[in-house]
Parts: sequence; structure tokens; C-alpha cells
Amino acid sequence: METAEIIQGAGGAIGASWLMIALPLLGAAILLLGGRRTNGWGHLLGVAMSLGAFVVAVLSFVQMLGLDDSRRRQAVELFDFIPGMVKMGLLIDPLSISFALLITGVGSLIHIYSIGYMSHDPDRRRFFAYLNLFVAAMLLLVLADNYVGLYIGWEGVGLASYLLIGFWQHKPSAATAAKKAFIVNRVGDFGLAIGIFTIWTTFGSVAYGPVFEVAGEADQGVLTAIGLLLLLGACGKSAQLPLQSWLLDAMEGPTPVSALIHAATMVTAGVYLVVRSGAIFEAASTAQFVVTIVGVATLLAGAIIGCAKDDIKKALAGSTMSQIGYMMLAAGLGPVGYAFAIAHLITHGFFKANMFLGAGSVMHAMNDEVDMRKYGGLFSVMKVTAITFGIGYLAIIGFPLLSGYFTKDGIIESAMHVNPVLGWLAVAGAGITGFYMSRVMFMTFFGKRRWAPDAHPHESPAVMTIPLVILSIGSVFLGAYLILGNRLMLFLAPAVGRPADLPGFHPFSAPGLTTLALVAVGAAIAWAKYGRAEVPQVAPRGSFLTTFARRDLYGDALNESLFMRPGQWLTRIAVFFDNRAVDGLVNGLAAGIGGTSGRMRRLQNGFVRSYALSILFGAAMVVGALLYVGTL
Amino acid sequence: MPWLSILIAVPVLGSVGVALLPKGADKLAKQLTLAVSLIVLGLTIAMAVQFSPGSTDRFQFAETYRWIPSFGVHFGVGVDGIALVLIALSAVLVPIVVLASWHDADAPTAKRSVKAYFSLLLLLEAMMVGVFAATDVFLFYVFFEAMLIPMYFMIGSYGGAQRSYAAVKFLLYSLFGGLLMLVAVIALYVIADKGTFMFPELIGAITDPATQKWLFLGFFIAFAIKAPLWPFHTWLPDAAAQAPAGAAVLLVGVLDKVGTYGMLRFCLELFPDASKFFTPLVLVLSVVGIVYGAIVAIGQTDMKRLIAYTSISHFGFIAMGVFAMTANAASGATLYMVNHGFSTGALFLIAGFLIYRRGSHHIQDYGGVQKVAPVLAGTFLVAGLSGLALPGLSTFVSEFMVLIGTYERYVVPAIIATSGVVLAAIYILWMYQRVANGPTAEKVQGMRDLDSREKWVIVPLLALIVALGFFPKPILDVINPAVDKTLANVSVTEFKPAVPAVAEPKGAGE
Amino acid sequence: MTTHYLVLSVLLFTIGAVGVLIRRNAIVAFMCVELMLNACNLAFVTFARQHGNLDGQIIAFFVMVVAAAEVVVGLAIIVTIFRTRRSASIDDANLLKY
Amino acid sequence: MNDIAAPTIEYGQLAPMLLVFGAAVLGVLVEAFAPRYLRRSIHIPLTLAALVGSFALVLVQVFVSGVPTSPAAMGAVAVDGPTLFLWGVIAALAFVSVLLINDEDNFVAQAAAVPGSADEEDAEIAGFSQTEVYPLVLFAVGGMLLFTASNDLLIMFVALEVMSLPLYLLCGLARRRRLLSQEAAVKYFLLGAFSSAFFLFGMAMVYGFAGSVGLSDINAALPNVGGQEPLLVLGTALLGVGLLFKIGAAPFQAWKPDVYQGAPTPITALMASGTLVAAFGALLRVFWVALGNFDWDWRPVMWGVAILTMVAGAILAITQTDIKRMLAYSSIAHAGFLLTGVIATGAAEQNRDALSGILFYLLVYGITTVGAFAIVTMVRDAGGEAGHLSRWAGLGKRSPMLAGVFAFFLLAFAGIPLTSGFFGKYAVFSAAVAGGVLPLVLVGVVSSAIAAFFYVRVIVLMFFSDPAADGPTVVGPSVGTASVVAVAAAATVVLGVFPEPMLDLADKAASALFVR
Repeated sequence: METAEIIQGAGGAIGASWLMIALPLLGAAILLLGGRRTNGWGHLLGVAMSLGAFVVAVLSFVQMLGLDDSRRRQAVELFDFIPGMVKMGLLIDPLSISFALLITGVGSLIHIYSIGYMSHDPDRRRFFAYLNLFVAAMLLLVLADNYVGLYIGWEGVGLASYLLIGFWQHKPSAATAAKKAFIVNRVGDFGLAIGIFTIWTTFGSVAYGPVFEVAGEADQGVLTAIGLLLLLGACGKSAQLPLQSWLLDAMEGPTPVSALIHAATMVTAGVYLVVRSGAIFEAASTAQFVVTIVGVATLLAGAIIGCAKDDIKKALAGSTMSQIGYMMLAAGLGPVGYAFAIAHLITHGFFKANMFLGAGSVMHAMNDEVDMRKYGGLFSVMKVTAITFGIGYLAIIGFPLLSGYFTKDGIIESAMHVNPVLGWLAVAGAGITGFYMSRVMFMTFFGKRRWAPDAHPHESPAVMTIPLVILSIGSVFLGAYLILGNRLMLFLAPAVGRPADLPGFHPFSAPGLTTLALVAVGAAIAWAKYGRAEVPQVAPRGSFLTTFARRDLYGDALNESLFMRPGQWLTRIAVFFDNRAVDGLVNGLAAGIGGTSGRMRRLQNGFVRSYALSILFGAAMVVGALLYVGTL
Repeated sequence: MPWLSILIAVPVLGSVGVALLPKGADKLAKQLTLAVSLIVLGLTIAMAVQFSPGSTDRFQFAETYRWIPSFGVHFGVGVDGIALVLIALSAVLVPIVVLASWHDADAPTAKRSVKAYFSLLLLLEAMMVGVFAATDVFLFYVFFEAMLIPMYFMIGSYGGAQRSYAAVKFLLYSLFGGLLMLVAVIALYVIADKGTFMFPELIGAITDPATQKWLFLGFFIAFAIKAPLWPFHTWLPDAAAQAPAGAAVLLVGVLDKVGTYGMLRFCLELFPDASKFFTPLVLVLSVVGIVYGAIVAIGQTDMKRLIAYTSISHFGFIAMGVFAMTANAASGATLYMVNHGFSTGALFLIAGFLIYRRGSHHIQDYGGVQKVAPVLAGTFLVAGLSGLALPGLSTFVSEFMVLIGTYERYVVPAIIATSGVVLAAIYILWMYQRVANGPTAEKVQGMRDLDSREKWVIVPLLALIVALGFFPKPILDVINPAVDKTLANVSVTEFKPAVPAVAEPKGAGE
Repeated sequence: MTTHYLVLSVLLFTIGAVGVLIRRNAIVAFMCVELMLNACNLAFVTFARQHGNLDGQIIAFFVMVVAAAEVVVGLAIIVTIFRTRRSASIDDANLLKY
Repeated sequence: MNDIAAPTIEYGQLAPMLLVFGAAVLGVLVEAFAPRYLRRSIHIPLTLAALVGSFALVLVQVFVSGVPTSPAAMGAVAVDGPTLFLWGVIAALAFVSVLLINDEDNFVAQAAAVPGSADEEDAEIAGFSQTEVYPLVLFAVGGMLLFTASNDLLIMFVALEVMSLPLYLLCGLARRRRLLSQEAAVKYFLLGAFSSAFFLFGMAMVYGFAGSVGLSDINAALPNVGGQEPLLVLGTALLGVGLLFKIGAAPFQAWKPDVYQGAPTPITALMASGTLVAAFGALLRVFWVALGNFDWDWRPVMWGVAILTMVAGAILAITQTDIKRMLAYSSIAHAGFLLTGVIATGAAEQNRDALSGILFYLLVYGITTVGAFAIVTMVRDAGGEAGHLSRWAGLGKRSPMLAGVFAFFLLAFAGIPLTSGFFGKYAVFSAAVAGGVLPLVLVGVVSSAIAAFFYVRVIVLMFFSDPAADGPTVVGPSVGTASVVAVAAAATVVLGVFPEPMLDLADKAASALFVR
């Protein structure tokens, strides 16, 4: 692929782009070390730091727009991290800057939203500290100019997510979910780490620039291995099959967290990794193909799960999985797909965050009730939330001319080009999306009121609704802006290269129309089942398929029986072995010597005559021995 | 200025001084000990700033006095980068331990002499400095063995319920290894026939491969027991669990490093061929230790035993790094020794605080500490995260270097070892969850948070962990030249990447 | 022909040794030791004769003196223990064991 | 044969020994003529003076008149480097042991009185004390001196008896637990006599083989081994039995624990230090000088003995419950370690290293042993010394100083670095490795690892376990005992940190090996 050269020694805002990481990090440090003293103004500081980062991002972006394509990849040297191996530095190029904008932008909005959402929580200060920590780590992940830097950010966001999922750690379920998320992520990191090792041993460097320049020359097998290992990492972070199981549990965290980390930004890191490592994947077609398979599998799985969940957040989580599946699919298509992957990532960031915050606002109103079967008819009482949520809903199902419509359609189109099977599966996924998102929409805002008796829903405060409005605006227009005229594709080209022939936008292609049709059908069914008809308070038993979906496609059951139980047995066996076998050997030896001693001392029986006998015996032995030696 | 002699002499004098204090002057004894240990720290820093990593001579601040000419024994001390950082580690840990074990000795149970405890502590410090500074194999051995005694008394008379069992096990196990090493030391002297024990002159003295192998085993087994490597590890959980927190820190943080340090310094350089011959064996032991230690750690119900087992896993990493014999792995291993000292030290100390408050070392007796003592829980979490080598904390750098360095030459062991990162996440986070998360256990209600003394104990450690996590360069710059010299004596070939990438592209920016 | 004397002395020595092993009475056991010494004397004089030098015979005298001294000490000890225990059996004296 | 040349005796060389014997005779006269109340006050200075004098005379020979190069007294006695070193050592050890002996109520008031009888009480009330102890000790010491110096099997036999007979008696003179003491005496006596009979018979065989009992003559006779080799073999074996019995090597060790336990502790100290030293001196002479060229035959046998001794000593000690018995077994184990040095013969160079190693080992072990037993005498309860280990529990809490010193001695026995014991062990083992007996050294270190266990066990008892309710009382030590402990501790520390001067001395002493 053709990418622009990386230019050293950037200046201006780009030169100062390390501030993007430093500011939130500083914020987190102050809030954590400051302790209770900072309780009063902690949340404001958090927001300020996040906004500051956003400003720096915007300035850098503007500066970059001022440059011509060939100069849009700027490297910022920071310091020598591991002498001889890793020079820590930042790479500011179209790809990373678009992520930075998304992260800081949506991030700041969610910070603001959280001021209201967490207002009653005694630990709000800590919450903002963690949010800041997350932003810093996430920015390091996308801005670093080498894989080790990425890895640090990668685990950093893992930590932040661990802390935030477990924010209400006094709830065992939350603590467990947090731990699960971290551990499952570590499984992915295991792959990523070995991938990085292989990159080091293959290229003798871990910095993007040098590695990608020569990536093509490496041995196929090695490249495939690297690709698959990186993919494993991506699966862990982006909740792709087979490492998806943690995401649904992660909904234990406060809703803003779900919106920021488990919808808009962190979970998309996998997509970033694949797109960033394009040079490697394009040289290893097998790995690339596996990426698309994973993507499609996940987008279907997520969609199916989404259909069966009554917990609004889990339903949204399922859809997140599915949408990231789309991105993965696109990322696996090569330069054609990259732009669409990123575009969908950005728009998804907006409308999904939008919907999560909406959901949060609803929960806020329904005193933290999450079961959609206890909702219904909320449209009338909380209009802003309902409308913004609705916009997000339309965007995600791909309602014509809204964000999702352009980006998802782009993905499907380019998938068709590469491999029709994938394409049609993606289409089917879109159809299902239509169904389950409509289901959420209708169950929540329309139909009969099925509220708990003590529920007095009300519209949320402005501090929460304003971000919703902003996000929904993004959800409406962003798609068109990015896709029409391949705007994003051309912008990203210096970083990820450009496809041979730019895909035009043709709305009336067969797949496009089919998609629309299927979505319509799905929405109609949903209306029939959940809009018009009575929704039972308790979930009906449902078909095998329903339970299958409700149980997350038996993902947890699988882990349970495949890893956890054997693991527990292994642990017990190991402990037993260590105490009995290894230590037993040591103590046994000691006991043995002691026993021998106890038996031998009986020979010392106190009778002088037997002592004399032993002397005589010894004398005989000595004589015999000497004679024997003499004969040798 | 004879820096190293002073560094050894000061604590010895201090220890004598503390011992000579009148009965009942406990507070004074503690203050004096703290003062002495701080002086040592100061001296160490003063020495370290004068250390020049680039210098051509192998050992700096070298001193050599004839000690026992009849045996060719010298009092020879001197430091290269490796020794320096380890001495620094000890010098940093001791004051912290003194501060941490302020009340350990005067526990209500039985009447134990407080000043004896602190006197032993200083004696131990002197020996820790000596063992790393020794450039004479015999002198090294002397310190190596003599160190056991103060630690033996610290465990035996200030430890937990089964202290005497643990102490005896620790002493005899180490002594056994030490005596085997003694035979090897004697044989080394006799066979090398150089008439001296000075390490530099003994390098390359043993040429016969068979001899090398036997001598290697003599040294290695002693070090493997000390480190400890699987399957010679079972003394560690007992000793560490029974020892008072402070002693446990020095035991696992410094004493055990003597084992891995010995492997790097003596096994590799004195018996290069044998080391290469036995590398597969050692790698197997290390990898088994990494995974096995982690799995057994998961299954522990006793906080200190758990930490001890995590250390066994970590020592697997260090040994693997040493015997991978690549620059990255060896530097990583050396850095690992230092970082592990800090992180495990912090873990043991915080566990000690918890146990001191709750009066139980069983994990299931805790729960919800985070709610009542957030700072304590927070430090516990950070220490724990350093235990699982979270990027941004010092342990990550060393573990990463060890793994990547090993991967350069031995792919499969490195991969298996990397699975340790997953297991580490399990044992640390599970322990943290059981201790700090969930509803607050009623016995934990009203547990007080860290007081200022305890903060002074923990904060420096965590600060070091974080600082070195983001900027390990200063230490690595000290270590690397030493490691390169070592590997040069082993004469291993550095690895070459298959498709060497060109250096960063040039170009003028804005 | 000296061999006969040697055989005899070996015989006496063996008898003495066996006597020490099988006789319980301290005095008798001790006399057996004396017998062993005398067996040695016999050997000495025999060899003296064989080698044709006087050393052996001189040694014999020395041995007798030493044996006499030994008797003095030995009887003293045995008598004391007899008076204490009212028995001269060496098997009774086995408080010290294991 | 009518003209007999008068033998020439080099009195100057023999002076140290003669002085001791002379003093012993004087002591007897004192017993005979001095009034009872004066005896002790005469004996003590006399005995100490004699030992100091003999030590001084040794120094004079070493530094003034120079080490003789040929045997004295018509080749009967060899006063050479090793002899002088060992004489110095023995004199010093005897001196400190006598300091222990001075301590009252270690010895029976009247040996003749039946235990528990009325006249024993009378004797005690009358404040009698068995002052014969002093001349006896002097005779024993004289015997030791001669034993190490004898260059002739006959002299060696005589010396053996002169050394042993007084010890037999001394063993029976304990003030408390007299039954045990007397039993020890009778056992030691019977077995001692038994073994010396073996020695004598071996001597006869060797005489038969060589036609002479002079060590050098025997050595000279070795090359022309004729049809009489059986004599040589038998002789070697039986001589060996006699000597190995004295050093308490397995399987001839059975007497040691019983005698050490039963005997009065100061005498145990004397035996454990002086006798061992002397016996090793004699052992070396016989096997290195007389049988030097026969080593290919006796070394393998000695291997077996050494291994057996080390292992048996170490293993049996583990389960001992009496402190003195435990120390007895430990001394057996140490005898085994020393034997590895005896076996490590080779070229002159090698022999010198081995010899100096052994000399140094004997010195440091002897001093530490006396110190240890001195402390044993200080830990008492109602029935006398608190022998049983369980009584020592928690001693470290009640009298930390004493327990600390004792622990230090034990660590020295265990051979922990920075104690004299370590360098002793190192000196012997390094010589042994150089002498090519590596396997033996391996056995040695393994058994010293085992041995470490029971030393450590005592430390555990003293420091880590809580004191018994009616624990033993630690008597305020007399000046003598205190100084013994102090000297021993000092020596153990100094030789553990700066062994060089003493090593040099041992090297010099060994430089010329034994004169022939």
C-alpha cells in the first residue's frame, strides 16, 4: 500500500500533541493523589482536562489540514524508553488524529454528561479520575508510533475499564465482571504481546514506520502468524468472537462508562490495530481473510444476542458487538474497507454513545431499572431523550440519509466486491439489526406503560440532555459528510493508502435495496410484536433459538466448561501436588533420616560386651578389607 | 575512598551499636537503626552518582586486600552495573523495612528482644552489600552462607506460629545447597590452579567440558535453591509466610536475588560451555516454575503464601532471562531483580499491614476493605498490578524485555512463559477482589486506613515502581554495559532479525 | 618351627577376645584382656627369636609392666563399681545407652 | 654383647614433656605428704604452672632453638614440626580444661565412698575433694604429649597406656550421678584395654614383619615385602583398630557417647579435645611414617571407615536427647571429617597441605569443644548438670548471653562461615579435594548438612521455644569457667575472621612433614 513518509520533528500543535495524553493523565493523578480534598471540584477538573485534550486535538487537526497530503504524517519524538529497542514517540497522521478527535470529543461530552449522572454518587471524584485515566491511555494507544507504546495504552485502557466496570465494587457482580473483563482482555493481550515479539524478531524494530516499510519482504508464514496474533489481541479488546463474553457483563459499570468505553472508543481499538497494521495484513492474505470471517461471525452473533435481551444495556451491548463486527469485516477488506471501517467506527461512536446515554437517561428516570419489559410509553414523559434516542436508532438501522446508512452501506458494498458471501451475510445482519433495534425502541418509548408502581419518570437535567442533542446531530450528518465524495477515504489515504479505484456511492444497487427491504421487514415484525401487541411483564420461555440468544450463544457456558472448571481442577491438583509430592519429598527425606537415626541408636544398647563385639567385628572387617585390597 | 568497605562497615558498626544499647531502650534502637540504614542509603547514592557505566574496567570502586593468602583468598570488592543496582536495591529496601517493622518486634506475644531484631537487620544489610560487592569467589561464598544466620534468627524468633519449622527448613535447605557449592568452590580453586579466588582471574580458567559441567551443577543447585527455582522452592512459602513482613521483604526481595545474581555472574562466566549445555534444562525448570508457581498461587488461601508463590513464578522469569543469554533477556532479568524487589516488597508490606490490622492471613477473612480503608486498598491494588506486570509500572519493562529477549532465541519457552501474564492477572485480581471488593466483612468494619508512618513506607516504593515504569533508561544504561561484558565472556552470538528494518526515515518537519 | 608358637599366641589371643565377649563377670573379662596381652608377649618373644634380635623380649618386659599398671587401675574401678552395685556383672551396668 | 653404649637423650627437646611428667610426680608426692587442706592450693598453681611451662618450652624450641630435624632419644621420640604444634595445642587445651577442673563440685568428695552412703555425706560435709585429680590429669597430658611424639611403636603403646589409665580413673570421679560416672569408667576401661590389646597384637605382627618397631625401620622394610605380607596386613589392621578406637571412628565409636555422658564434664572436655588431638598425631605417624609406602592398601579401607564414621556420627546425633551424648556424636562426625584429610596423601606438597589442614582443624575443633563443654557445666538443675535437651528450652530468653555463645559454638561445629570451624573444615576438605578424594568430600558435606540439623535443633530449643516453667538455673560461672568460655569464644571468632597467622603456623609446622 502507498502511504506518505513519516516526517520527524513536528512542530506547532502537532509538536505539542503529547499534551493530549499528559493533560488527562495529570488530571487522573491529581484526583487520585489529592484524595478527598479534591472532592469539591474534582469533576470539573476532569472535564477541563478532557476538554483541554480535545482542544489540542482540534488544533493539531487544523494544522494538519493546512498541510498537503505528503506531509500529513508527523512523528513526535518523546524519550528513549527501552534503550536499543523502543524509542517512545507519537505518530500524528490522519488515522490517529481522527481517533483522537473521536475520543476527546465524545469523551468530553460523556464527561459533561457524567457530572449529572453521577451527581448522587459519593465517589464521583474517583469516577472522573478513572475517566481521565482512560482518555489518557486510549490516546496513547492511538497516538503511539510503535507497538510497545500501543501495548502500554492497550493495557492501560484495560485497567481503566477494569476500574470503571468495577466502580461499584461493593456489588460482587460488578467486581466479578470487572475481573472477567480484565482477564479475558489479557488472553487477547497474550496474543498481541507475542505478535509484537515476532515483529521484533522479524524486523528488529517495533516502530510502525520502519516495520511497515519492509513488511512485505518478510516470510509469508511469519506475516500470517503476526497477523493472526494481532487479531487475537484485537478480538480481546473489541469483544469479537471468540473473546466476546466479557462485553455483556461489562454493562455492570455505570452507563457513561458503557457509552464511552464499551461502545464509542475502547472496544474499537481492535479495529484501529487491524487498520494500523494494514501493511502486515495486506501482505498476509490468509490473516486478512480470517479477520473478515471473525467480523461477519461476530456481527451476526451480536445481532442475534441483541434480539433476545430484555436488559436495555445488554441489548445495546449486543448491537455494539455486531456493529464492531461490521468494522472488522471492513478492516479485513484492505484499503477499500479501511475508510468505511473508520467511518462506521466514528458514526457508530456517535450514535451508539448517543443511545447509551439515552438509555442512561431513561434508567436515571426509572430509578435504575434496566428491564425493558418494565418500560414502555416513555416517549410522552421524556421527549428529548426519546427523540435523540430515536435519531440514534434510525442511524444504526441505516435509515436512508442518516449516518449509519452511508457507512454500513459502504461496508456491505465493498464486502460484495471482495466476497459476495460475506456481503450477503452482512446484509442479513443489517436486517436483524433492523429488528432488534426497533424492538428496543418500541419496548422502551412506545406501547403500554409497564412501569414499576413507584416509578415517576421525568426528563433528565440539561447537563445530561445537551450532550444527547450534540451526539444526535452527529448521528444525523456525520455519515454523509464522511462518505460522500470519499472525503474520509482521501483524508486517510496518506496513512492507510488508497484503493486502486475509488468506490462511487450508488444508492440503488441490489445489495443496498435489499438491505433497506430487510431492515423494513425487521422493523415491521418488531412493531407487530412489541409496538402494537401487549408485551408480557415477564419474558416468555421462548423457542430454543431465543434461549440460545439469551444465554449469549452459550459463550459463558462454553468458557465455564472449557476453561474455568478444568482450571479450578488443575489448580487444586497443583496445590495438592506441591504440598504432597514436592514438599512431601523434602520432608519425607528428613523424616527418613530421622527414622534411620531412631532405629540405629537402638544398637547402642548399653552392654559393654556388645560394644566389644562391635570392635571385634570391626577389626575383622578391617582385616578382611585389607586382605581383599591386597589381592587387587 | 573505599566506598564498598564503608558500605559494609557502617551497618556492622550500627548493628553492634544497637546490640550494645541498654535493655528497654527500644525506641532508641529503632531510631538508631533507621538512622544507620539511611546513612547507608545516602552513601550508596553518593557512590552510585560517581559510577561511570561506560568505563572500560570491569569492576569499579574495586578494593583488594589479601585476607587468607594460604587459601589464595582476598577481601576483594567492586561493582559493575549489575552489582550496583542490586546493592542499591538493598540499600533502598532496608530503611523501608525498618520503618515498616517498627512494631513487628514488640508484638505482645512472648518477650522478644527488640534491639536484637534491628541489630540482626543491620547485620543482614552489611552481608547483602558484601555478597553483591564480592569480586572474590570465596568471599562471595562466605557472605552467601553467613547471610543465612541473621535471617534464620529473624524468622525463627520473630515469625508466626510455625516459625521454627520454617526457619529450620529455610536454613537447612540453603545450607545443603551451600555445602554442595563449597565443594564446587574448592574444586574450582584446585582445578583452576591459579592460586587465587579472584573472580576476574578465574574466568576461562576451567576449560575441560566435563569438569565445567560438574562445577556448574555445584554452583547452580545452590543458586537454584536460593532463588528458588522449581522444584527446589518449597521452603520459600513456609519461610515467607512465617517470617515477619519486614524479614519476608528482605528474604524474597534481596536474599533470593543472590541466587539469580549468582547464576548470571558465576555460572555463566565461569562455566560458559556448561551453561550452554544445561540451558535447555534450566529453561524447562524456569518455564515450569513460571506456570506452576502461578497456578499454585491461584489456589492459595493464605495471603503471604500466595505472594510467595507469585515470586516463585517471577524467579522463573528471571532465571529464564539469565539463561536465554541475549542482551535484552539478561538486562531484563537484572532489571527484573530490582523491580521484583520493589513490587513484591510492597505487596508483602501491605499484606503485613492488613494482617496486622485484621490479625489473620487467611484471604477469606477479608472483604470490602476498599470501602473502609480506600488508601490501603488502593496501594494494595497498585502493588498488585505491578505484580502482574501492568504496562506503565516498572515490572512490565523487565518482564517484557525478558520475554522478548528469550523469544529472540527460544520461541516456545517464551510463548509458554507469556501465558504467565494471564495467570498473573487471575491470581492478583482474584486476591484483590476477595480482600478489597464486595460487601465489607464485619471483622473488617472499622479497619483504620494507613497512618503516616505506613504511608512513608509504601509511597517511596510505589513512586519508584511508577517512575521506573515510565522511564527505566537510567537503570538500564547502568545495567546494559555490564550485561554486555558478561555475555561477551560467555561468547554468545546476538540474534539477527530476518528482515532488518531501516532506521527511522529522515526529513525536516514544520 | 616358630609358627607353632605363633599359632598358639593367636589361639590365646582369640580365646581372650572371645572371653571378653562372653563372660559377664568384670574380673573374668578383665583377666581375658590380660590373656590377650600375654598372647602378644608370646608373639613378641617368638619373633624376637625369629629375627634374632632382642627387641621382642625387651618389649615383653615393657608389656608386663604396663599390664601390671592396668591391673591396678582396672581392679580399682571394678571394686568401686562392685561396692556400689553389689555385683560384678558388667551387664548390670547399662544405664548409659541409646 | 658386654659393652652397652649409654643412650643419648636430648633432654632439651623432650623438656616440655618431661616437665609435665615431673610435675605429675611432684603432685603424687604432694598427695602423699601435704596436709589435706593445703593440697588443692598447692596442686592448682603446680598444675597450671607445669602446663604453662611446657607451652613456653614449646615456644622456646620453635622460635629460639629451632625445630629439630632428627628424632631424639635414639630415634624413639620424634620432636618435629607437627609434634611441636600438637604439643602446643595439647598444652593449651589441657590448660583450659584444668581451669574447668578447678571448679568445685565437679568431682566426687571421696571416690572410695559408696554413693549415697553415710561416709559419702561425711566426706562432703568435711569438704574433702579428690585432689588426686590433678596429678592424674598431668599424667594423662604427659601421655598425650608422648603419644603424638613417639617414633616407635613400643613408646607409642606405653604412651597410649600412660594417657589412658588416668583417664579411666578420672571418668569415674563425677560428684553427681556417680552410678553413671562409674559405669562410664568401667566401660571405658574394659573397651580401652580390649582395644589396646589389639594395638599390641598388631604391633607384634608388624614387629614380626619388620623385625623392628621403629616407625622408620618399618617403613624401610615395606619395599622388600616377602612371604610375610599377611603379618603386615594383620599388623596394619590391628594397629589401625587400636588408634581408630581412640579417635572414636566407626565401628569403634560405641564407647564415646556413653563415656562422654558419664564422665565429669571437665574430663569429657579434656578427652574430647586433648585425647583426640593426641590420637590423631599418633594415627598420622603410624599411617604416614611407618606405613607411608603401604598407602595403596590401607587408603581404600580408611575410605570405608571415614564414610562410616561421618555418616554414623551425623545420623545418630540427630535423635540424641542428652547434650553431652550429642556432642559426643558430633565429635565422632568430626573425627570422620579429619580422616578425609588423613586419606588425602600424595606427593610431599599434597601431604603438607593435608597435614597443615588437619593440624589447624584439630586446634580450632579442640578449643571450641572445650568452650562448649564449659557452658554445659554451667547449666544446672537440682540433680547436677541439666543434661537433657528438653531442659535447655528457652534458655536464650532466660540468659541470652550464655545461649548466644553456645549457639555460636554450635554454628562453629556446623562450619558456618566467619567461625573458626568453617576454616578448619575448609582446610581439610580442600586438601582432600586436591588429594583426589572428591567423593569422600561429597559424603563429608552431605553429612555435615545432616549434622547441621542437630546443632540447629539446639538453637531452636534455646531461642525459638518458650522456657519451661521450672527451667534449669544458670550458675554464675567461676572465674576459671568464665575465662574458659571467653577464651574459646574469642578464639572461635578470631580464627573465624583472621585465620591466616594460625594457618601460617600450621603450614610451617607441616612444612618438613614428620622426621623419620
